[in-house]
Formats: sequence, C-alpha cells, structure tokens
Amino acid sequence: MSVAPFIVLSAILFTIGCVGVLTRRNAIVVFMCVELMLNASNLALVTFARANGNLDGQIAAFFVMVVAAAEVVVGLAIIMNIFRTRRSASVDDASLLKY
Amino acid sequence: MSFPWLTVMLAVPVVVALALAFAPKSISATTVKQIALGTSLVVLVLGIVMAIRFDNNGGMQFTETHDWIKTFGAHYALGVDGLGLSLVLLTVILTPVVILASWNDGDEGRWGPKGFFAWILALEGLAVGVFAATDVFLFYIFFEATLIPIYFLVGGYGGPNRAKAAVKFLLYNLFGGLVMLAAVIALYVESAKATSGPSYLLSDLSHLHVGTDVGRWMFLGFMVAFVVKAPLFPLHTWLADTCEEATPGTSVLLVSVLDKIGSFGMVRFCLVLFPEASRWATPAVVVLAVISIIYGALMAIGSDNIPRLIAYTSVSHFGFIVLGIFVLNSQGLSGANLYMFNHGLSTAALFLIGGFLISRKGTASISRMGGIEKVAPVLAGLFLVSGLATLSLPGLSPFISEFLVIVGAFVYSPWAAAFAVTGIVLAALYILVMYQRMMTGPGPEEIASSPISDLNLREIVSVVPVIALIVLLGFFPKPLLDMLNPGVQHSLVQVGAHDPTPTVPLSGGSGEGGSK
Amino acid sequence: MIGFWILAPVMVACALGLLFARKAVHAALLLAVVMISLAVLYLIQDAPFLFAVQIIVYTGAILMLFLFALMFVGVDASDSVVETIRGQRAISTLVGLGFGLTLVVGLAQVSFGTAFGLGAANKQGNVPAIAKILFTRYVFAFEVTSALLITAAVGAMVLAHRELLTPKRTQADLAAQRLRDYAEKGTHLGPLPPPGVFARHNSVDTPALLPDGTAAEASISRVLAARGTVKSAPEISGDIAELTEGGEE
Amino acid sequence: MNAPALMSAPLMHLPPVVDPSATSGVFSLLWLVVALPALGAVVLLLAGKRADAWAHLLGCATVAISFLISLILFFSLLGRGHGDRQVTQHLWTWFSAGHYTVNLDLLYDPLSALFLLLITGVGGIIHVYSIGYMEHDERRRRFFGYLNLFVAAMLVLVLASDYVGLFLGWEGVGLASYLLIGFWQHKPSAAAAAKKAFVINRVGDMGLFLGSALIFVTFGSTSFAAVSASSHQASSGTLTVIGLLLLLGACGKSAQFPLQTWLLDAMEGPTPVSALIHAATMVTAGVYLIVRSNFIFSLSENARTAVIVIGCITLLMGAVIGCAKDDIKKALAGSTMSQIGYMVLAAGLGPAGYAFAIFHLLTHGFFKANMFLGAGSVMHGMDDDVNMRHYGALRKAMPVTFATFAIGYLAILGVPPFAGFWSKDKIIEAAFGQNFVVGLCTLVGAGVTAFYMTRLMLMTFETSKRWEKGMHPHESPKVMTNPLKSLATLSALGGLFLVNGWITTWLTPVVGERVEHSLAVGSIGMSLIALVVVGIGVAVAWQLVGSRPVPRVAPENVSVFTRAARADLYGDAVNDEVVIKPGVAGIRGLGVFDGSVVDGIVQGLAASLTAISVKLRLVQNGFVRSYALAVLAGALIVIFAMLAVNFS
Repeated sequence: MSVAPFIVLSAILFTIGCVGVLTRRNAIVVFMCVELMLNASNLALVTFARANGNLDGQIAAFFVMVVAAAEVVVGLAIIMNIFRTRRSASVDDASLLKY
Repeated sequence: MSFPWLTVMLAVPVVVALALAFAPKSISATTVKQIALGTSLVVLVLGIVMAIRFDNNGGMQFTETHDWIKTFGAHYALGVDGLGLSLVLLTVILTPVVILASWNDGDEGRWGPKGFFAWILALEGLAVGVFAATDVFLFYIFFEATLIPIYFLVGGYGGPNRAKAAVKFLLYNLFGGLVMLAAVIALYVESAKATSGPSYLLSDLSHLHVGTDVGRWMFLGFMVAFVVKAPLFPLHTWLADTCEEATPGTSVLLVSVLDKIGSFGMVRFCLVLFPEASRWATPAVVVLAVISIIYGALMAIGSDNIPRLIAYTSVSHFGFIVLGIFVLNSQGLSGANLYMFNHGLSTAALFLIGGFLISRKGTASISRMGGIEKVAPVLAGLFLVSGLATLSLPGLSPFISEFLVIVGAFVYSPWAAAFAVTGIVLAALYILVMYQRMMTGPGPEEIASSPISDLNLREIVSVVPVIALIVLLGFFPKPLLDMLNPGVQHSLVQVGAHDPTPTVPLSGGSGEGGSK
Repeated sequence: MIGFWILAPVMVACALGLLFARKAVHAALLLAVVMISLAVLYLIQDAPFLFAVQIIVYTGAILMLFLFALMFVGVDASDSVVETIRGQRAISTLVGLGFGLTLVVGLAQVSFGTAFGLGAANKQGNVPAIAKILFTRYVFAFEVTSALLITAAVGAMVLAHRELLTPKRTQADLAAQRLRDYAEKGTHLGPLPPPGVFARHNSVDTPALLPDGTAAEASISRVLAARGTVKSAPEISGDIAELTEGGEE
Repeated sequence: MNAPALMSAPLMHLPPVVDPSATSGVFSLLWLVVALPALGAVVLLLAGKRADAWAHLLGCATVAISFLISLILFFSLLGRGHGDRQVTQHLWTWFSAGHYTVNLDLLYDPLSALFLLLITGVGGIIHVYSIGYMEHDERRRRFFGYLNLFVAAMLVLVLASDYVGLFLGWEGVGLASYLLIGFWQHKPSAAAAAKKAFVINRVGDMGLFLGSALIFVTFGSTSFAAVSASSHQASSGTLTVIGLLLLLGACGKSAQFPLQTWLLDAMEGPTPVSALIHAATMVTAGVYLIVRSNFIFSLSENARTAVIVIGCITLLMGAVIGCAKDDIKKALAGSTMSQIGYMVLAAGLGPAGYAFAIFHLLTHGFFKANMFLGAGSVMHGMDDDVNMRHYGALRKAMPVTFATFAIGYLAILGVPPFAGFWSKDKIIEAAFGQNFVVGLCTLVGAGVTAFYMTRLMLMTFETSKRWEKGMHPHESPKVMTNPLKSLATLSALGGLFLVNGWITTWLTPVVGERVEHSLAVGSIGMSLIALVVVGIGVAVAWQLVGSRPVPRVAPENVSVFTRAARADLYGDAVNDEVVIKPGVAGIRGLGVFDGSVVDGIVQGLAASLTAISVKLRLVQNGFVRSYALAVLAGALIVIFAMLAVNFS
C-alpha cells in the first residue's frame, strides 16, 4: 500500500483544520478544528510508522492523543470560565489584551 | 619594569572618586572639596614629575603592557609620546583649576557636592586613561567610559533643562561610539588574519597593511566618532546645548579635555593605522574643517548666551585643529598638536571667568549685561586677556599654533589658508563684540541697583595660573614644541607624507638667519 | 486500499462540513465521523491498538467532553457566520489554500518509496510490541505525560471552581428565610404538594385535586405548565365516571 | 664689508642683502630698549592703587631711558663704517616646526635706528605732555601702562628681524591702540570706535598673515636675512602676490584707502593717544613694512604701482575729508591720512622714494604730533569742546599754543625753512620723476592741504570769537606747553636731516642706491611750483573762511562735495552696505539654519522613530484569529524560503 495518498489526505485535513481555526468564531468549534489538525498529524505519524517499519510513529501518535486530552480538558475549562464571565463563547470577544 | 606611572595617575583619582562617592553622609562639604583638590594636586605633581623625566625624542615612554583578553588580542597597554603627555598634562593642570573654580557649584545639584567632585575626579582618571591607552580596545573602553561622568555632571548639576541637554549629548556621542565600535571589530577581523594572531596593540597594528577599501571604511568608522567628539560642522549641535546648560567647570572639562580625544584620536589612530585612507580623505576633511572654522565663528557672533558663544568658538577652533592635522605636513601637524594644548587653556580661562560673571549676574544673556568693567575691573581685565587668547593675539600661546596651522594649510593649498585666515577676523569680531556689549558702556540702570562684586581670592587663584601659562607659552613655546615635534615627524613618516621643499632653495648658509 | 478510497472522500467532506456547519453540535458530530474513519484507517495501517485508543479515548472521551461543553454553552451560542474582522475570511482562505497547495504539491513530488510494512514489528502482536517499546525507550516520556494529565485535571478543577462569595447558609437560616417569605410574601410554606396519585394516573403531569375538585396549581412543575402538557381534571373524570357508572349519580 | 651682491642680473639693481653681524659692545644693550617700556607696562598694569602716585613718573622714566639708549646706539651706529651698519641680537628661538624655525631676534640697522629715535623721542615728549593732560583722570596709572605697552610693542615691530616677530609687534600695537582708543570705556562711542579699529586692523592683518605664509612657502623661512638673500630668485608672480598681501596689511594698519574708516573714529581716544598712535608712530607702521620689505617691492613692478595707486587715492581722500570736518581732531586725522598717503606713494616709487618716505615720516611725526598736542591744549582750554565753530580768536588767549601750532602749520604747508618743505618737495619731485599724473596728484594734494590747514588755523585762532557762554580759555600749564615747544623746534629744524642728502646715504645700506631722475624743470623749479600751489590754497582758504563770519552752526545747504566729505566720502556707508548689513543678516540666517536644519535633522530623526512605532502598535488588534493568521502566514513564508533555498 503506497504511502502518498495517506500523507496527502493528512495534509488536506490539516489545512482544513487551519482554515477552520482562522474562520470560525465559536471557541468550541475552533477547538474542534485544532483537534482535527492533531488527528491529521496522527494519521501522518501512523503512516510513516508503517512506511519505516518501526512502531515509533504509533507511539508518537499515542502521545499526541494523551497530550490532546490534557489540552482539551484545560481548554474547555478556560472556555467555560470565559463563557461564565462574558456570557459569550465567541473568540473575538476576548480581545481586551490589545494596543 | 619601572614604576607604573600611568596606571597610578589613572587609578588615584578614580579610587578617591569611589571613596568620596561611598563616603558616609555625615562628611562635610568642605572636607569633600579639600580631598578632591588635594587628590588633583597630587596627580598634578605626578604629571609634572613624569614630564621632567620624559626624554623628548624617546618615542613611546612610560609603557606598560599586560595581556587582558587574549582571544581579542586586547592588552592593558599604556604609554605616552609627546602628544599624549601634553594632553595628560592639560588634564591634570585643568582639573585642580576647575575644582577650585567651581568650589560651590556642586552644592545644590542632585547628588550634592560629594557626587559633583566624585564625578570630576572619575572624569580626570578616565581622561588620563584615554590619552595614555596604546591599545585600540582599551582606548575604546575609555572613550565610552568618559561619557558617563559628563552625562551625570551635566544632568545632575546645571541649568533649567539640563536633562534634555545631557541626553542629547549622550545619544550623539554614543552614536559616534557605536560607529567606531564597528570599525574596532573590523580591525579585530583584519588583525586576526595576520600571522601573529589578533592584537589591538598600536605597535602591532601600525605594521598591519589593510586593503584600500577596507582601510577606507574603517577610517570612516573612526572619523565619524572623532568628528562627533571634536565637533566639526555637521555634527556639532550638541556642544552648544550642553555647554549652555552645564556648570562652567563641567563645560571646561568637556571642551578642553574630552573633546580633545577626538582630535587626539585622529592623530594617534586615523593617521597611524590608515595612512592611505587619510591621504585619500584629506581634501574632504580639509573642506569640512574650513567650513566649521567659518561656521563656528559666524554662529558665535550671532549667539547672545555666553557659554553658547564660547562653545561655538570651540567649534571654530576645532576646525583649525583638524585642518592642521589633515594638511599632512610638519608645520600643520605641529601647529595642531600645540593648538590642542593652547585651546584647552584659553577656553578654560574664558569659560571659568564667564562662569564667575554668570554666577554674579544670575543671567547668561549678553544683552542684559553692561558696564561691568567699571564695577569689576579685575574680572573684566582677565576676561579680556582670555578673550584675546581666544582670538589668538600674538604674544599669547594660541597665536603660534594658529599661525603654524595656517602656514601648514598654505603649504597644502593657498585657498584653504585664505578661507581659514578669515577665521582670525571673525574671531576678533565675536570676542570684541561680546566684550563691548558686556563690559563697556554705562550699562543698563540695574548696574547701580545690583552692584556685582569683583573676583574674590579663590577665583583669582584658580584662573591666574592658566592665564600665566598662556602668556608664558606665548613667548616660550619651545619646551612644549620640542616635546611634540618628534611625535609629529613619526606620524608623518607613518602617513608617508613629506614636506614640500620651498620653491626658492635657500642660498648659502645664511638661510637660517640669526647670528653669523 | 479500497477502504481508504472510500473513507477519504467521506472524511474530507465531513471536515469541510466542520467548516460550514451552522450549529456547533453538527460540527461535533461531523468531527466524530472523521475520527472514526481515521480509526479505521489506523486499522488498515496495522495499528489495531491505536484503532482502539482512537475510538475509546479520542472519540469516546474527548469528543463527548466537547458535547458536554456545548451543552453548558448552549447550542445556539454565536453561530452567526457574519465575519467581524475585516478581510479575515478572505485572507485566511487564501493563505490556507496556499498552505495546502504547497504541502500537497511538495508531498506529491516527494517519492516515499515502498512501505516496509509492520509485519516484522507486529510479530508478537501490535499491543505487546508497542508496550515493549513504550516501557523501555519511552518510559520517561510516559511518566511525564501522566504528570501532565494530573495537572490538567487539577487545572480544570481549579478553573471550574467558584469561590463562595457570601457565607455558607446553614439549615436554620433556610428555615427562618422560608418563614419570613411566608410572612411577608405569603409564599407556600413547606414542600409543595405532590402530583395527583390516582388508580390509573400518577405521572408527574397529573395535577392533585383540591377538595372542590379543581386542580391544585402548586402540584405541577412550572415548566410543564409553561409547556401546556398538564392533564386537566375533566379528562381524568371522564375515566372515573365510566368506571363508576353504577355508582350514585 | 659686504658690497651689495652684483654678481647676477647687472641691469636690475639688486636689493641690499640683510646680513647683520652679532651685537658687541654697546649694542648688547639693544634688548633693554624694548624691555624697559615692557617692564613699565607690566608694573603699572599689575600694580594696584598704591602705584597711582608715581605711575606717571615711572611711565615717562622708562621711555626716557630707552630714548637715551637709542641715542647712544644711534651715534655708535653712526660711528661705524658705511657697510657695517647692520647689527642683530639673538634673544631666543621662538618656535620651530619641521625645518621652519622662527627666532626672536632684534635687528638694528639705520632704518630701525631712525624709528627708535622717533618712537622713544616723540613718545617721551607725549608721555610728559599726558602727565598734564590726564591730570584729573582717576585711571591715569592704567593710561600710562597702556602707553608703555604701546611703545614696547612699536619697538618690537621696528626691531624684529623676522616677519612673525614683526607680526608680534604689529598686533601688540593694534591691541594697545584698542585699549587706548577705548580708554574712556564708559562712552559707548569710544568702545565702538576701539572695536572698529581693532577689527579693521585685523582685516589688514589677514594680508600680513597670508603674506608671511607665502614667504615661508617660497623661501623656506620668514627672516628678513633669508628672504632678502634669495628674493631675486623668486618668480615675479609670487613676489607680486607677496607685495599685494603686505600692502593689504599696510593699508589696515596705516588707514589707507580700502581700510581707512577707522582712523577718523579713533579720535574718540584721549588726544595724546591720537598724537602718539594716530599721527606719529602706529599709522606709519605700514610705511615701515613696505620700506623694510624693499627687497620684495623693488623687484615687482606691479606691486609698486598698486602701492602708488593706493597712496594717491588716500592722499586725495584724506585731503578732501580734512576740508569739511568741523571737529579739530577729525580734521587733523584727515590730514594725517593724506600725509601717510604721501609716504606710501613715496615708498611705492621704489628705490627712488624709500628714503624720502622715511624722511617725510620723521618730519610728519614731529609737526603732526605738535599740532595734535596743540589741539589737545586748545581743547584743554575750551574744556574738551572739539567743535572749531565754537573757537575763534584764540591767538591772544593761548599765545604759546598759537605759536607752536603756527610752526607746525607752516611745516605741513611746506614753507621753505620748515621741515615739511624739505620732505614733501622731495616726494613731489620723485613723483614727477616717476610719471606726470602721480606728480600732479601730489601737487593737488599739497594745494588742498594748504586750504584745509589754513581753514583750521583761521577758524581756531583768527576769526571772530564764537565761544560758548561762560567759556574763558586759558593757556595750558607748563608741563603741556614745554613738550609743545620741543616739538615745534623739532618740526622747524627737521629739515637738517636732508643737509647734503645725509638721510639718503644713511638709508642706502637698507634700501639700496637711489636712482636719480633728472626733471625737466629741475628741483628748485619744482619747489617754486609747489610753493605757488600752496599759496593758491592759502588764498582760497583766506577768501572763504578768513574774510566772512564763520557760522556757529554748520550750514545745511552745502555742495554735494562738502556733504560727501562730511560723511568721510561715504567710506563708512560703503562698509555698512557691503559688509556689515549682509553680514548681520547672514549670521541671523545662519542661526535659524543651524537651529532648524542641522538640529532639525537630529530632532526629526527622533520624532520619525516615535511616529513609526505608533503606527506599528496598531497591528496588535487583540483578535486571536488575526494572530493565528499571522502565524500561518509566517509558516508559509518559512516553507517557501526552505523550498527556495533547497531547490535553487
């Protein structure tokens, strides 16, 4: 099974994740796009694991998932906090730290 | 290894300065002043002893060389030749004079008299270091270090908007210093290529032959810093503002001692390290020098503030000094070296006496003064003598150096001399117009209302030695010139310039004139 | 490989859907589809362990966490697609496309050569092999991530925790407050009456009957009343009449 | 015995070589002549109030002693053989740079001998006179200090053996004249006149500065001996330029045509100052310079013509100005300017005229100092009123002053037995020998001199009494009239210098052989013509001033010439228009330029930096998504860069 299609797919998913982060205004959706980007990179890792024939890729993917979990927990807690104080989960409302 | 004269002269004032700075608050002002005066006198004695032991054509003497930073090839190397010694002497002579003259100038400044005199002594030590450094790196360190005391002296003690003037001074000179830093680094790169490994020693560097283009860029790097320091036409505006705000004592140390680093640097580093570039840049620098002669004089005529006027006269005099240096012949260079010493004395006298007058009248503006000669004849008399020295009247020391510079300029090109010589007429104008508006005439009515007192003993004792030295050197410059001339010949040989023979060969032995 | 060719378009479509979904919940579900198809792709690439972890941990836990968060935030929050920052959408699509194109074009020229395949590595099965590597070479990383997870949990708790701004009210205070309300505002003292309990009707929307036969307001929750799904006495009485036909008229 | 070197260029008579021998015997006192007044000046200026009592005595003593020494030296020099009259005394080496050394040596030869006598002699007389004149001035000690300083500087000037030594005396004299003109500093006009004198002198000094620089460049040294030895080898072009530069210096000091405006203002100083400095000694320094540099001037024809032209112009200008001035001192100043014009003209005639220039200089020194002191005693009597229209009929009131003044008057007119006649006629003769136009100028000048001197005499001593109310002029005390008498005798007997051409032979070792020019009408005829012209001048003056009542207030409707003459032929106006107004405007413009442009660039730089930073700040707009976009764009650029690097 050739490797290229998987990598290309991962690239496409990653790009879509990026655009999602840039364009969507709901904090949680932005967060989901970040998760999408992470998954895209996991796909690439696993593909390369297979290409190179050792499991390091998969372990790396595994670690990515662990870290993603920790990140989601903290991220959502922050969003909850912002929502509780600001009654809106839009990313653009938290824009006090500026010139 | 003989007694490290220069290090002692360098260390004594700095150590005492630190001691004064950290002295307990309870120390009374007069004791601080006496300690400061005492130290400066000790250093003066050291200087005089050194001068006596100095053998005129012995080249670099009192040398000490210790490795400092091996990787850079930087050494802690000190040594003085004729020019270096004369400027060290100028420093050690002027510092006690300044301390005595600005006895209570430091009282109401921000750090009180303790800070004032500590900074002055630190400045003296660093100035001696600058003039004695024979290692480019060490020279650069001292070159930048001298800015700090002046910044605090101007910023802490002085006129109303002294902070702005101090910042402007610092930024201007730091800009010059940074450009020089680039050249110093380039110098390291060049000297690293040499077989003997990188070395900043002047003796090693002078044998280093650098490519023409690189040499020219480095020459420009050094020259920019020195043109800012010895203020020439485009980069001079900081001097007038600083002197206007600073106390007279600080202005003296700034103009008479520190600005000499610029011209000293040109002779010691630009000519020696980059001979080809110096010859290449001579026309441009000569034009610049002549412009600043005339420009400084015109600005002096037009200014209505005493320290500002004196500062502009110094711009004009520095034009003469740089002109003398870059016409690259022995008359011009000897004249320039002598000029550095004489200008130091005449400007110091003018600044100090002007300072006494300002402290008495409360204002520095010339138009609000008048008829002082009737009320304070001694002050007016001394002011006139130092004014005459500034317009280089024969019989006073600046005349000889100015004459030699103009002769040197004439040898180089008659046109340069023709324009430079208008400087003496403008000099007569700005001094005599100032003297006439301040001293003569019945004076405004308030003369009667606030009669000002004549100079007191302290002030006279502080200024008279300077004026005596000016008159003495006016008639007997020989000892000083003998000290300077070997250095001049050495620099000229280094630059590869030689004096043109006179168009009419002197016939027979009677050429030298004088007794048969 | 066929699996891949089927799943790839689906994933891309869902991912694009994630961009344009108006409601956040729809976006979450689309993401779930992408994740599950990813898990299948892992399976295709001889990574059964990751297949399982992806399904259980990633989709099962993390995505569910997203849904919880969505419930808190409220499904309708800030879904308007109107762009506030001037030119943001245009430039980001442009830059995104550029980025994607560069990657894809770049990757297309790169020849990956034939894959080794994990046959040798997975000889004793994928999970033992992973475990061997994980607990030998990467054990330090493993411990660090565990520390990370703990701190994340504590962090979340700290963030979610709200300090009591006013002193904690004891049971005595509550009782006194109830009596005060009854005295001043006449609010019903004690628990509200339970809903009607009748032979064939005891659901929460059956009102209890007052002695005069009318329904008791307080026995039905306000929400149901608001929603208007409360049974009325006559409806129930119709059954009763029918049951007690023979009874006194 | 060193005969003038005739070995090269026989047709062109070579200038004499200055080749002095070391001083021996009595000549070793030479340095004392200078040291005494210098010492006097130092003592008087530094000593405080306690020196006031004996200040004036010390002042006169020093000058008198140096006069005695000069007499002794003069006679011992006279005793020496004709060729061996050049003596030098090496004081010390002043400075040296490269192979250019300047020694401070004193050169005593016939020319400086005469000058020594003039300076110390007339100077001494004027010192005595000013004892009386400055009687009631409380700063008399300082006045005598300055006078001694002046005498010392003038002696240095005439005794220097090097152009730079000469320059030392030259500027010292300028300083002394600045101090003395502005002696009454409380008068703003005096202070302004002093400053004007010094600055205009300085403009002249520029010429001397550049001249000595050019001399060094050409000859390798600036000592008279070296220059005179090899001046014939220098190209005529260089010699001409040197000549013109020295002429510029001479014009500055001797108030010749372009730089003459300061002399009339210098009358603000006390009268002894005008007598000593602005009549007898300092103003003649220019003539001394030209005569001393004869080894340059006699070799360049057009330099000399320039000198002659300047001499003529000043001669006529001074005479015209003298006619219109009502202030007695300004009239005398005008006449000084024209008499110096005569001397410069004579010097310009080359070897033919040098001796006569010096001779006229001596005689003029006597009778002009005499008349100035006479004017001083008149002013003393009329309590310092200088306006001749308030004088009249002072003959009876001040007989001695009248008598001495009359002798001076006759001398300046050139009436035969008196000194003026001998010196001025010789100059007129030599001028006609040179060319007719120049001779004519001298004759016209002599006529106009006769006119204004007679006008002055009549208005002061003869015409009707026009004194202010309550003015009763009285004769000056003995201490003032005795000097007048001695000066009068000198101006009467001045002619003896010329007996059997003594002065020309005396000066030949310095200025070279005198070339005889035979005149069509012979020397006696020329004198007669001159006397006729003088007679005409006197008659016209008598007709205009003597016979009609002199109005007390200067009439307004006068011819355009008189109005021009009253304004010093607009010399000051030209200076103001051409130099001072543009200068002041230029300086003010420069001030603005320096403030706005040079400083502006610096301040502007600082301001633009702050402006840029304000703009850049707006980029941080607070939106997370813009930052994310920036990150992505950055990543994209990095990728492109890597691709470019790898694949280029």
